[in-house]
Amino acid sequence: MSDSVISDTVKDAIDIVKDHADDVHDHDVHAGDVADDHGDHGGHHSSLGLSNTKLAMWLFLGSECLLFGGLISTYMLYRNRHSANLGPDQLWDIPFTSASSFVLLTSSLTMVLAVSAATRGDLRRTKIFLTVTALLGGLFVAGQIYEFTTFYREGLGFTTSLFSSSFFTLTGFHGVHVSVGIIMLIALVGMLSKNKVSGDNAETVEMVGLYWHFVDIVWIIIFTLVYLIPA
Amino acid sequence: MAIIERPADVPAVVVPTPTASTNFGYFRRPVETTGWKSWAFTVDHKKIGIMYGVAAMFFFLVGGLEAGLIRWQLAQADGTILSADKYNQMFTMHATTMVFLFVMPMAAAFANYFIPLQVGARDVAFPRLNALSLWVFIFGGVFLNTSWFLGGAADGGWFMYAPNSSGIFSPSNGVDFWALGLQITGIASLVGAINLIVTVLNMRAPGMSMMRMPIFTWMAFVVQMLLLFAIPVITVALFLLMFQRSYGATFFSVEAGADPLLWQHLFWIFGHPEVYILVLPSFGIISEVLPVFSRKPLFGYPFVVFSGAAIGFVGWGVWAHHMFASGLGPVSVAVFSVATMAIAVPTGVKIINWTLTVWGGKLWFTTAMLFAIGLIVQFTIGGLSGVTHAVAPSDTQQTDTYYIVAHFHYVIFGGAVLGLFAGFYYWWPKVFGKLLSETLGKWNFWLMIIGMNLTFGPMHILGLQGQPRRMYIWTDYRAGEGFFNLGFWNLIASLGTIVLGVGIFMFLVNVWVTHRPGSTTLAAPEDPWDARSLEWMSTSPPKPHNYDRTPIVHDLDEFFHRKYEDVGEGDDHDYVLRASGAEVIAEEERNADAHIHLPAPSYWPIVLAAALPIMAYGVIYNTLLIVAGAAVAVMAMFGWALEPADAEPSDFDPPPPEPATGTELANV
Amino acid sequence: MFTTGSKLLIGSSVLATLAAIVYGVTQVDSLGIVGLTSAAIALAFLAGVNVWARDSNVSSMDSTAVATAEAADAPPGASIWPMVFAVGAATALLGLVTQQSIFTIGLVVAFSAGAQWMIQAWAEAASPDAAVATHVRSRLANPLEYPLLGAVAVGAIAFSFSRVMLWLSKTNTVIAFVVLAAVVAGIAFYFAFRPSVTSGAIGGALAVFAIAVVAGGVAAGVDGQRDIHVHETTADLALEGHCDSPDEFEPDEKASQTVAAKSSLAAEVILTESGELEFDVPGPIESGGLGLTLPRANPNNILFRNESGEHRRLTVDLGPLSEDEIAELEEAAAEDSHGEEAHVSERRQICTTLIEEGSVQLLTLIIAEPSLPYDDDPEAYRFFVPGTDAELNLVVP
Amino acid sequence: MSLDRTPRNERTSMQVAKSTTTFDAVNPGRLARLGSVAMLAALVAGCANDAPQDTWQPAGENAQKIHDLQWPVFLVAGLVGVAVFGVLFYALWRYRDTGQPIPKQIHGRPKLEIGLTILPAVILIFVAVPTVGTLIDLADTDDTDCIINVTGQQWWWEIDYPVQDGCGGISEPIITSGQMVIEVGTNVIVRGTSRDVIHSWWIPRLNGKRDMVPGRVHTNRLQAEAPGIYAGQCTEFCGLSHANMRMEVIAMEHDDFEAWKANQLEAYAAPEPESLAAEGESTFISQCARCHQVNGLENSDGELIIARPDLNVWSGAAPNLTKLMTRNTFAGASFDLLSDVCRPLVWEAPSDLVGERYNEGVSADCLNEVDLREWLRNPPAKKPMYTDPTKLEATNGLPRGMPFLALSEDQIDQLIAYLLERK
Repeated sequence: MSDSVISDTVKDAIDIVKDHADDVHDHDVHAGDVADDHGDHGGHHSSLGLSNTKLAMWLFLGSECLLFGGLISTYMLYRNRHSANLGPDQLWDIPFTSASSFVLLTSSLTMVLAVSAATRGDLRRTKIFLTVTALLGGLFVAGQIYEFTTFYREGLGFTTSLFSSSFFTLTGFHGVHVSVGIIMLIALVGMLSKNKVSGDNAETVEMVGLYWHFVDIVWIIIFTLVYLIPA
Repeated sequence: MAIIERPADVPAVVVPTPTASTNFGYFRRPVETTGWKSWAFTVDHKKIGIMYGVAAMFFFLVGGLEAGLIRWQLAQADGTILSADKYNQMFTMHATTMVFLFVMPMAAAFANYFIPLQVGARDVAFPRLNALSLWVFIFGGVFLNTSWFLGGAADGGWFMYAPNSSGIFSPSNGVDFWALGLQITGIASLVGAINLIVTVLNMRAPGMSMMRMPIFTWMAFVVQMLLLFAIPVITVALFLLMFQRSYGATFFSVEAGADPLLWQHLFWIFGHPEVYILVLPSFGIISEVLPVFSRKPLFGYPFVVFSGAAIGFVGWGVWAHHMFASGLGPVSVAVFSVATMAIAVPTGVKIINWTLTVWGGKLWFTTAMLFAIGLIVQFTIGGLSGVTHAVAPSDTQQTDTYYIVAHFHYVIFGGAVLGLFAGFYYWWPKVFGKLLSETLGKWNFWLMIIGMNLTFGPMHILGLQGQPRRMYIWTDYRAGEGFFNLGFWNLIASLGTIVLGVGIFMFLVNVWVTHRPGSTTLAAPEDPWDARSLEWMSTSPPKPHNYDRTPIVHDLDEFFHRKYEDVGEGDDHDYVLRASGAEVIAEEERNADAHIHLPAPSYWPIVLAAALPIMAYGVIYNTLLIVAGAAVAVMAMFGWALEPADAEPSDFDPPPPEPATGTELANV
Repeated sequence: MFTTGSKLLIGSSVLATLAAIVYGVTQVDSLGIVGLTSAAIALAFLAGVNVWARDSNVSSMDSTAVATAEAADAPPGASIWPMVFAVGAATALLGLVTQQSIFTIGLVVAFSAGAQWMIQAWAEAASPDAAVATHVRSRLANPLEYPLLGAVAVGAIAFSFSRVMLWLSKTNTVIAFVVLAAVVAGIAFYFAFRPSVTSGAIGGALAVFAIAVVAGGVAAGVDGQRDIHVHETTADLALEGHCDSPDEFEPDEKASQTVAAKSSLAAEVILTESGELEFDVPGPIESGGLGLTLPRANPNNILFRNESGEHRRLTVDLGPLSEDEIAELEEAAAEDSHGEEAHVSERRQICTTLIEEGSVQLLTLIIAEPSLPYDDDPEAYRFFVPGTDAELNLVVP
Repeated sequence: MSLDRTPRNERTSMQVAKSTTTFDAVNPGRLARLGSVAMLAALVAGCANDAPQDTWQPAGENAQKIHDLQWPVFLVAGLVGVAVFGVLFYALWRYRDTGQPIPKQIHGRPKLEIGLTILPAVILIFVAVPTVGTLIDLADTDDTDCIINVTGQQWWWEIDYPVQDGCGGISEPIITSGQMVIEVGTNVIVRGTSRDVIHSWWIPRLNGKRDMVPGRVHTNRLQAEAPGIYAGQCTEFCGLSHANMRMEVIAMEHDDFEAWKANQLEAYAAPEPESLAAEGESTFISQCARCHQVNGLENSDGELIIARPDLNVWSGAAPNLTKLMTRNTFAGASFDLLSDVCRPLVWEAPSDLVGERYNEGVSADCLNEVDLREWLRNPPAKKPMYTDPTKLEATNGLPRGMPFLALSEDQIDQLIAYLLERK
């Protein structure tokens, strides 16, 4: 979105400055300015050539970046504040978390396949790949439940230290995002089967896909910053 | 539904088609065009804008009442009107209400109403999301204010510095209400921001390039961008606070090693852009008003646009100037001090451009124009006092004193509120089809200006003489001697509040006089101000579908160029009236589009919005309520996702004459 | 357009709200508000339902239309929900006398069945045409069914599998996790590229998978989890009286060798190469003399820097514990160690972990009592390094 | 800068003006200052008379630096304001609608606008450079002569002098509250923190404010040119009684300061047996000593009594009352210990007598018994504090502030007699 807007804006700005600098007025309509869908379904045309939903989803994800940015900053500030010696060194099980990260990444791959099947109109594969994406996501959540349980048994509760509060908050937020994504995936499979998606199938799948990829990317950042880089 | 036995002699064919049932109850979509349902479930951006405005106005009066009590308490030394506890709640809620429940939603009201009109769209990009924003804001605001009756409102100041906001130091539920209420209104702002950004980027009429957009739309657009990125930051802070208070987390517990400055950083990273979120819409409004009443285009439109955008960017890099006394270390303070001075430049550009817009014009001093000029003057004072505490060492003497209170009231009341009032008077005929009384309007203006200067002017002196903020009492011992001591100025400030209150009351009187049943005020002409921008090219009030013909835009100030023709030769421009505004509009009506398609109303936005306070009460009182609220929310979301944009024929009662796919308004 | 009944309900609701506000402003306690507000909400809800369900339906006030509507006497369709409702209610009753979780499950089942029943009844009342009724039903029911079924499915699988992993050993967990994921992905690809596999087969495979995972989870849950060891901390060192020992204990083994970037320290305490304890406070306070002054009742952040060649810890001694406190500690320790005799501290000591040369550790002290009463106790109110003679006096005003 | 100056203030300000060489050095254009600045300053700052917390009457090096920086900024801001309003109002008058034709549709003059953008930027550069310089000066901690710790809590300041070679040498920690005593002309570094929420240390005539944040130690430079009592106030909102959290800095000459230090460390003198004060001592032990430390106080068995505020109030501290009557305010410096008659003798003493009169402490004749009695009868009624026992669930039953003790009038008489000897 941004590139075209910026270039569009800058170009216009230059024009305007040029035009108005010597008070010249140009009353001609630039041919390209008038979209040919004039008169049809007012408001449904798109100035950027990008669908409204997609644009909105990108904006939403941009906003989400700041949300996770805030949570990650909080974690980074507090990651060493575990006076009672219950910190990453004692707790992390890197092989396991690597495995679950890998599973989540695989689900991104299946999501890509689902989107591409949906674009081709291949409903059967779309549903299969959406289902497997949801299952892999479910495994990831299972891994997170497992991980949280072991940490808790090892002595790290939500309120134990600043480190634990910020760790559970950050990964918990991410887990909730994954879970919401899974629910969307499963519901989408159901809706596709019953032909109940309001709007374009392919675009709806793509929207859920965008969200899913975003959640995966956030996990990669979390995995790197929280688990891999030593405190 | 009791089953009613049908009389045996009535043949079955009496009911022609089974699908035309009349008994859908909940299952029918609300398609009413009159009555309360046409408002509660509407997705029309204009109705939503009006409801935003009414709700915000209500909260303005609530916040004003709180301010009045504060000043009454401080009128004399050792005031006894409010207890310390109530006073603390009062100033916390005054700020919270004014910022989150008045200025922001009132700006949203203008943005909602005018952005689609100004870019030549039929509605916003996501009409149902728009309804959601409105109801979430209203329910959030009501939720926030129910705390008054449930053990006391928040008492930590609107900045809610940790650790004073944690359960130990603020044990009532007030801060919980505050944190959750702001989460809820934050959702409203975020959803609204996404919606309006998409509208601006994607719904522009043919020919409406970004640099032909009316300036209000531009400023509102910058504001929505700021909201998009500022809201998640405060959301994080509020979540941390909520986990701290409700679930025992230790984010702000110093005993556990927490750093209280974390809250300050998160809060001000949101809080400083928030300042621009408050004032930029008003800058946009007066940038519309000044050219119209000067009969001249806005001077340096691209400069105003880019300075607005620059404020939007630089606004992210100055948050720590709220923390010069917090102990950041001299290097950070120096950096933020200089960045803060830098942001004065684009702000100055705006003031210069407004002055030059007026310069050489043909000035028509309507009430709207007076408010716009009032904004320039009062905001300039606020801006200049702002420069004095961009100087960080000097700020350590001024911060948290009344000098700062004076400064930001000149900026926010003088900047944001006066601009909103300019907007009321300017666009009232557009929205309601009637002109507000100019005589009452001028009373309104002068009383507000005198009132605000009497109220906030003396606060400069109070602050420089060392009176800190947020004190429920002040004492004679530290008020100095002589007649013009701090007591005198405190009293003047309190008396000023009365003048200010009467001024604002004049506005309500004006609205009443104009619209009361049996009012003699006539309908306004279609183009009462000889306006310039696109929104005036629709009827007043606009039709549900805004424009009969999707406008094709050729110019900045499109409407002006449709009315006036350039008869000059070469560089010599000479404009003569070619057609009156009413004629231009009539021309559009004659060439109306054949098929205009509007989305149908929906129950789900208001249902989803209602679920949020239920969950919030659940966080405070009972987890079961969270579950119940979440169930309603999930149901509403999926109901929404499953619902087609258009109503089905069976939703209409009686069904529409033809099996149409939506509301077909042919040749309206 | 409002019927009399709605008007009555709306009026009562408004009245209750006003009463709640008056009560809230005039009275102190909140019980009355809760009651009145609940009443207001309940009345408003009833009014809403009434308005929505009855008044919105213009023709409900037209008695002829109602009487002649075909819906009026359509025979009700077959329904499974009354039975499910009964089962749920019975389960809930059973739960009442046995276990709370069963009660909850029963309640949820009964509630969902009741909701479905109601929706179906409404839908059937709306139109005698089965197709229309289904369509209408789906408008209200689908929004809940899709997400809730999704949530239940993923919740059951995720939770069950996490139990399986808790049952497995640490290494096997990783293997099981990867294998399962690979199997899921592999089968999915097989299905995807074999168009001959029917959707029934896919559904069957999914069902088998779900049942297998849930069954595995139940089995693992019944069998119990692998032993997970609780990590000891420096606080345990202090309680067990190991703070005055230079030996290595569990918390020392994996100690984080870093320290949070504290914005400000009360003091830095340094174990020098020559084996002496020195302190460093900003400003004209020199090490030596009476010792280090720390304010009482504040969290004081002390940074311990080890410049000696050995692994060392810093310990603070704040005087002897009272007999009651020691007894309490012993009791707690006995409980922890299941009867074995446990070593407990007899002095109020706090310490860092053992750190190597060049490392730093943070110690946060909140000192309740002034040092005044312990002036005669040479052991009290001092920093020391176990295993060396290094000592530093601590003054708390 | 004031319209109606009383003699005492004239004296102090004159001394300030004399002693601040930098003030004159950077200000060659005295006329300019006397002209426009005086006008502006009189308007914005001088309208109130001699408020004790006036930020425009610096009385020490640090505040002076700030002042030297801020008045030119105010001047420039004022001039810019005058210029903008001049142009604006001229335009409003000149171009009012007098029936002129539709004006030329001028969209802008880029060169003019670029120029008008650069102009404020240049002005601001001139402001920015000295700002950064002053900032660095004020953060300096190397030239310290004396370290004093302050600790904020709801709603009073504890002030303690750690063991050090500075401050003329301190061998035993001195602990006091509400009033800080410093020596004239020395560079004092306040190292401050907090025991509960964020407070802010601000003595306007000596320096700008600095937040005192729990878990962090922040510094604030103080230096007074002349002896005097400099008032200040907590300026970061800190809860219920934020308005009642005040403090003073008393600057005195070297000899007076030494005398003050010696007095603070004097051994405890038990009241004469069977006097009212002696009864007061046992009342103090039974009622007050749980929280308030009096150094050297012993119980009947001859054991030292150690107050345990950590078991009785949330902040874990209560003011040390060993030398209560050497201070002249109490309860977070909210109330005077000196009666209305005696207060001016100390507060408005000529600068060469400030230290001496302050060190005399509060005598029975000068005691402000009204406020002290009201306080002892019911502290939370006198100053809002969080002590209602039904509302202390969040703090495990510990009050924030001094609770109601239900003292009888007899006990209050005894306590006052006892406390009067604490100096």
